Amino acid sequence: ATLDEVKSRGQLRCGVSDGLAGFSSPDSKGQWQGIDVDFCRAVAAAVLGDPSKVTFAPLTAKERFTALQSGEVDLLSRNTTWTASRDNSMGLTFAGVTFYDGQGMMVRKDLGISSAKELDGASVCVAAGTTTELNLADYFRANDMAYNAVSFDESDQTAAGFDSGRCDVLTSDSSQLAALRLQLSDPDSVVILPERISKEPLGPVVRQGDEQWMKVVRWTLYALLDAEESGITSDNVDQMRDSPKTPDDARLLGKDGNFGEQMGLSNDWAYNIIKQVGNYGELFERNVGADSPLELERGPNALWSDGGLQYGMPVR
Amino acid sequence: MAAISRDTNETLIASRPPPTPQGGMVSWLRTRLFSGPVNSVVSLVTLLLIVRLIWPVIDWALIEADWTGSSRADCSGEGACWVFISTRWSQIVYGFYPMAERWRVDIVLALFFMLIAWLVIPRLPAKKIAALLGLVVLPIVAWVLLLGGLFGLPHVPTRAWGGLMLTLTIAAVGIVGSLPLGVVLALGRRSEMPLVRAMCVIFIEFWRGVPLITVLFMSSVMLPLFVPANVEFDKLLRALIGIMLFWSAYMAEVVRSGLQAIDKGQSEAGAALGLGYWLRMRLIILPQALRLVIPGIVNTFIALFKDTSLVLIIGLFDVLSIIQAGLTDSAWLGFATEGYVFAALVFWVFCFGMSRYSQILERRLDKGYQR
Amino acid sequence: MLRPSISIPRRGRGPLWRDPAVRSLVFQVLLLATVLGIIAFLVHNTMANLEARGIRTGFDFLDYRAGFSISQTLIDYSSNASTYGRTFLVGLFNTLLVSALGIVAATIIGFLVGLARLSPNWLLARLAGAYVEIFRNIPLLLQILFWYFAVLRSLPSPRQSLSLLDGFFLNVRGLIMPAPELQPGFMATPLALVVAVVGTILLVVIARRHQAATGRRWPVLPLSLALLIGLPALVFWLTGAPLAWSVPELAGFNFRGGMQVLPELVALWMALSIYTAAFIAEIVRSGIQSVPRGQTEAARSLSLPGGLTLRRVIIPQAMRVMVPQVTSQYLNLIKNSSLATAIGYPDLVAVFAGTTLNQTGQAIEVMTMTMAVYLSISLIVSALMNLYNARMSLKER
Amino acid sequence: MNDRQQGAATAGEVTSMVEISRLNKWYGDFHVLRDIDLRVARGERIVICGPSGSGKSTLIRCINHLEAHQQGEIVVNGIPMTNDVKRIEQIRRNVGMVFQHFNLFPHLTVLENCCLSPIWVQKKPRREAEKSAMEYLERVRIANQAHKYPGQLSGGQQQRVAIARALCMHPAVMLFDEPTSALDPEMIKEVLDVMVELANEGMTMLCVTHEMGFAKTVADRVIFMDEGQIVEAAPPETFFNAPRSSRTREFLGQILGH
Amino acid sequence: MNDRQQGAATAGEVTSMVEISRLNKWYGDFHVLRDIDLRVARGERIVICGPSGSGKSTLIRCINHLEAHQQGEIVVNGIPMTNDVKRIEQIRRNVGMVFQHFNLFPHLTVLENCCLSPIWVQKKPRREAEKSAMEYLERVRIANQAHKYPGQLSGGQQQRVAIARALCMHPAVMLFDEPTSALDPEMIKEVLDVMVELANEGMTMLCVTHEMGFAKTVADRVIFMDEGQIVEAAPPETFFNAPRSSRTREFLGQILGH
Ligand SMILES: Nc1ncnc2c1ncn2[C@@H]1O[C@H](COP(=O)(O)OP(=O)(O)OP(=O)(O)O)[C@@H](O)[C@H]1O
Ligand SMILES: Nc1ncnc2c1ncn2[C@@H]1O[C@H](COP(=O)(O)OP(=O)(O)OP(=O)(O)O)[C@@H](O)[C@H]1O
Ligand SMILES: [Mg+2]
Ligand SMILES: [Mg+2]
Repeated sequence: ATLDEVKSRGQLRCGVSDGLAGFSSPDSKGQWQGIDVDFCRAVAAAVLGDPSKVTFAPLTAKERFTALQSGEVDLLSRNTTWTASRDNSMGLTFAGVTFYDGQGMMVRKDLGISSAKELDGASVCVAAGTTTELNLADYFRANDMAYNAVSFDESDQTAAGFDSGRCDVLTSDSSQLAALRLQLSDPDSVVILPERISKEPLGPVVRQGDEQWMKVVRWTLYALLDAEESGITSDNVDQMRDSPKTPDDARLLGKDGNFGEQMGLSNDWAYNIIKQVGNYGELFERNVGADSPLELERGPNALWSDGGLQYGMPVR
Repeated sequence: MAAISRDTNETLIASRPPPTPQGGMVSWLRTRLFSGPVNSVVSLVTLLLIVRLIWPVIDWALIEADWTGSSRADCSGEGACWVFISTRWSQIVYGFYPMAERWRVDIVLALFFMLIAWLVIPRLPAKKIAALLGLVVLPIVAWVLLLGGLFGLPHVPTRAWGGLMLTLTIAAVGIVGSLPLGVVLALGRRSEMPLVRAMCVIFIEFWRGVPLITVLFMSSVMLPLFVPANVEFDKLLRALIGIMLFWSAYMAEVVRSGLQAIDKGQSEAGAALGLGYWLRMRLIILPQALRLVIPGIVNTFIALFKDTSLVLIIGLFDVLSIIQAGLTDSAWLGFATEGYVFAALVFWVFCFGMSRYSQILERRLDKGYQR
Repeated sequence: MLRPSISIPRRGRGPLWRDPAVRSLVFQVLLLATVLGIIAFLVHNTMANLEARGIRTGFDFLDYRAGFSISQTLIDYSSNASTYGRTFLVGLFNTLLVSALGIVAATIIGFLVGLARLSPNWLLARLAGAYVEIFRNIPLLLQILFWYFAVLRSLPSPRQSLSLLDGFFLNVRGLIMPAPELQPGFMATPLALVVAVVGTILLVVIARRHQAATGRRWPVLPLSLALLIGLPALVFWLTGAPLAWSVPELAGFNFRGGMQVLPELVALWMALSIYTAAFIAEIVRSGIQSVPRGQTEAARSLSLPGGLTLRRVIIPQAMRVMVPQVTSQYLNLIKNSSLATAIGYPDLVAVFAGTTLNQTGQAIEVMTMTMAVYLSISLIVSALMNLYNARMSLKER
Repeated sequence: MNDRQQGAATAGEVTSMVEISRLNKWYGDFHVLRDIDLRVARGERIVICGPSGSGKSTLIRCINHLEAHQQGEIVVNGIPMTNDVKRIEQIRRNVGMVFQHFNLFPHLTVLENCCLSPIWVQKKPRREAEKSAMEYLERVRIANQAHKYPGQLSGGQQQRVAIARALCMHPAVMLFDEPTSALDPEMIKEVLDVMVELANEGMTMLCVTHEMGFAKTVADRVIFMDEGQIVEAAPPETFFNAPRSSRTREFLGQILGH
Repeated sequence: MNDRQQGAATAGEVTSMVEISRLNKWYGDFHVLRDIDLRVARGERIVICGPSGSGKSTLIRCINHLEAHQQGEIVVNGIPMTNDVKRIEQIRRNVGMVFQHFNLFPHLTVLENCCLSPIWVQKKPRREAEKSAMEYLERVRIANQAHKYPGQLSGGQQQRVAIARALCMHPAVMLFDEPTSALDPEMIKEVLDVMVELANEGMTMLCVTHEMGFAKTVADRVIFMDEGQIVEAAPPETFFNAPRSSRTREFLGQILGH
């Protein structure tokens, strides 16, 4: 099973994007950064107790499913949209949603456009092999508009194409748009149109048929969310473990029960995650939120208790 | 019958020096450039073309260019901004190799270039030893040093490799691996055993028929489907094997053309001296055949070297991919031309060097055993 | 005496394993077994792995709706009605289009540069030499990217399009030009072309007869060109130019109507042809140089002038050397067109082995089909080449 | 026969077909031909011999300007050689050449080889050119092979085709550069026979060869060259029986020796 | 001299060096050698002649298994030829062969050419092999060229190297396949001289050649082949002066003719 393989290997192999600011990109020292990357680290921390024991495999959109199917990676954490066909017919299983997103469109300000409905006849830069590409077709057809798709292999290239004037519109998940905008030569000359033309729940993917591993990944996500809900952060986690405020915290941090062992992990699995990677809020703020160049709002990614959609299942 | 001025001429007419040809610049220009109306027009048009094409490039790349600085602000924008390259220099050479361990790369690169120099400079003796060092000792040293994990050296996984060192590694391994494999395939294709021949033909035609990027794609993301679960290969190793198999097919065809050019008499003479098949191949046929096809072999090397840039497609960070990654750095947007020109220059220097060396080598070997 | 059916009835055979025939048989059987074993091993693993990982197999997906759009389609294709199988064809045609264009351009450039390298003009020869050395030694991928950015960067936005001729516009979206729309009565023109072709053939035959009888030659080339171009043009004009043009005009973002040549196509085309031309130039040069000096000398001693020597003696012989090598460059060009994926030109690899693969996740099937396409092209061309070689090879005793 | 007339017309009443005076030639610094003086009368048959490297080939290649000389004069059939391309072509039309390695055009049939120059240079109608070519092929006894390719013929046959090809230009003088030395012994005879016939018909010939039998039979004069100069020139009887120069004697000793 | 002894050991007391009986060979359906019977005694010198394509080369190439035959027996120095690889190699070590086109290895120096077989086949130490090779080169009067490459030598010199190379294996019998026919006339003599010397020293030789002077001087027997069979075999005096077969007479007429 995957969990045993990862343990015996001592390394988690994680498929990530080959360059998308805020989600996964190598910094100038070659360290991978981003929320997707940090999720991989969280899984490594849970399974191996050490978030650095991850081998990142940069994958293009086209390569990602093949790489996961073939076993080239153990986990795909690459802003991948959860759809029925992917979940049901490709031999894959989505373990949860790390980021609720929606597809948006970006245009140059000087076009004077305020709505996506005005885009009839436009050329659109889009990354090949994505749900984005499919949504785009649906949206323009639904609104009876014509368009011209220019499909690039990677999101970098869509930005470069847009920047050079090859297209009028750059479309992608709106979080990505925020990231790609930073790659433009003049980020202030563009606007992101208000419409969200699709639902884009992004989440980690594992191979179908390995319940145990899927649960490890899923509960890693819940641990991140639960920690934020209980106010446990990487700074106060030691303290919280020594003197848990609530029985919930005690169970999460392994002071009570053997919830880690039930999964095939050690009981301090969640402690390791929070201590070494942080909780969901920390991940978000650090990579895409206020502390990052992307400056995204929490929006639907706020906890349910704050009016958002993120909801961690209880450890009990 | 016509009178003959001299019937016999016992005295030797002394050899005289030739009448001095009218030399100088003018005559050179006249014969080489302006030897007729058509030629003159051609010369002028060519000259114009050169000025129109080359001058702006020189202007951009050298005269108006910015060389020093540390950030985008140091670029004047009038010409090329090489600052982009210089700030990323160490990444371009070492990739993500850990800072503290880069001396290991330095040693390997130094050894590599020293051996190349030894092989290339004609005056230096004992080329055979150099070749032996290059083919046997250097790979082992490089492997131990770069990968580490032995003799107390920390292990540096291949995914941290990158930049020029990765490009050179892939090229060197590809070259060293594909040649012997190609030779075996070529011999197989000329074998008298029909099954052996058929298999070699199928192998060669298959690899020559498909694009390298599909091969790389298969080896990088699909390989685990073909091997038993749990078997693991390093990603770099897989790319290397793919490249080696792919190019060995091309190499085989080159070698085969050399084998075909060797007279059957050579093999017969060997047989008549009592040499068996393998000795005949090793001592007589292959040395001649390989020498004959040096240009073809080097061309294949060059093609292989150029195609190392394709590993970009499978997510290994060679020189080109490192530079491309740098292009997405939001502090350095808009320097694609500089990046690509520089990458082109790196590849060009190596490839051109190889092709020139092969020409020199060919001439030198020719001189060796012809009168 | 007839050849004996069973040969080698010789006394005192050595041990079996020292008989070369036996050895070779054993070796071949072992080799075959090994290869078959490896193949069986791989197939078995693949089946087992596919099974274990619950990956769907089979070619059903080809009938499913694709749902994504493609920027250049030579055959009917729409994102909401066409199937994945159709994307395969669209990609294939796009690959063939850029390959065909590239082959034509590379051949022309290559021949010109190759001849220029042999020119007595020092400057021209050097320039051609520099061309070869530069473009041959830089990775094609880089050249594609370079041209793409150079093209994109140097072209204006649609609003500021360069208007070349009437109805021709050049901008960063590509070259936009009028598309012909046929009107009734147009068919007379192609008909006239057919007539002109037949006429040209006749002309050549008659000219040859004329030469045989009188020794005088007609200027066949200019005459036939005049016929081939003039007659259709005349008919076209006489029938009242029955051709309307869908003229592109700026509407909203882009031009409407007309045809469009994508900048991706142009960049890929330029890169492929410039790169391959450098190799062809070398082949042309060495082909011409491979004709022995004695041939030129013999032609001279028959007092054939230089041009005739080249046309009648040198080039026909050089062709035999060149054609196989040039063909393999063509094959390389076709395979290299797969690098289109780097700049978003929708070729087979980008569309089918890219997007379709990703949407369906059926890697084995998709990659097999893709590789099979390239392999068949290569095998077909090789077969044609062998045919050519067999026909053209010098007749020997 | 127009070019013969043409040649003659330019030349007036010439008796010497080839006139070489004080010819000097260098390859780089190497002095290959030294003060060569040679006059070949119409209908004269000359055999040139000498050790390897003595400049025999170079000499006859100068006569139809396959090599350019630096000093001295060459007049062929009354046409003086200059650097003018037209003039050179005119001279070449008067001179037929047969090479050691035949140099037939392998991509053309035997007949096409022979008709190439008549059709394209002399602008003859193809039919007429072919007819005349067939006559010459007949003469070298190879007419039945006219539609084969050179590669399908034996060496001796190829050389005979080469002779026919040269004859098809109706040259005023024929040059032979060791025409039999690339042939197997059995084929030498068939080529020599053709050459003897040609000589007997009165063709002016310059022939570099070591076939001393041939020299004895047909040559009017045998010329011995060494180190780029003409050492001895004499009728065959004198040349073989009473060579005056010691170098000639030495050479003859070697050639006829074994 | 270990392999000579080895050969002799297997053979006991042999007097005939090569024994061929009822040898038949086909190329495809073409019957090249027909019922050849030939016995060559130790020290005997045989010259084989005959028209082109009569199977002379094929016959001597069968003797060291460069061609496989289909019927009949060949025994060389007491070793019967079978399909056994070891046996074939053993025979080849007893047989030296000199080819028409020398077939020297152009990438090796003269000395290396000669030492190849002693070092790699007979496993002699290099120094000893070189010493012995130098002796043979001395014998063919070419020792001073030992460190040149074959390409730097003239044809005659190359052929002498080829002879030395064959001698370096200390063969019991030497085969020559038209050793002088690819040479310029001036060089033939130097090669023939070496061969005559060799013959006088008592080497067993089979020589395909058309040099009738050589045949007269050294041959013990001259064999005339035609259409794959031995038509006549006789001592040279009888052969040249009183050939019995009409085919022989015809052939001799041609060869000695021009
Ligand atoms: N193109 C050339 N460049 C320099 N030297 C040359 C050239 N051609 C011939 N030579 C030299 O000129 C000399 C005379 O050559 P030539 O071919 O005329 O001799 P030859 O008498 O015909 O000899 P052979 O009997 O070998 O044909 C030789 O020493 C030769 O090496
Ligand atoms: N490999 C082969 N395949 C088919 N036929 C062959 C082959 N080798 C030789 N022959 C034919 O066998 C016949 C005898 O050839 P062989 O070379 O023995 O003749 P030869 O007497 O040596 O002639 P030459 O004097 O021309 O060397 C010839 O007709 C030849 O065409
Ligand atoms: Mg000569
Ligand atoms: Mg023979």
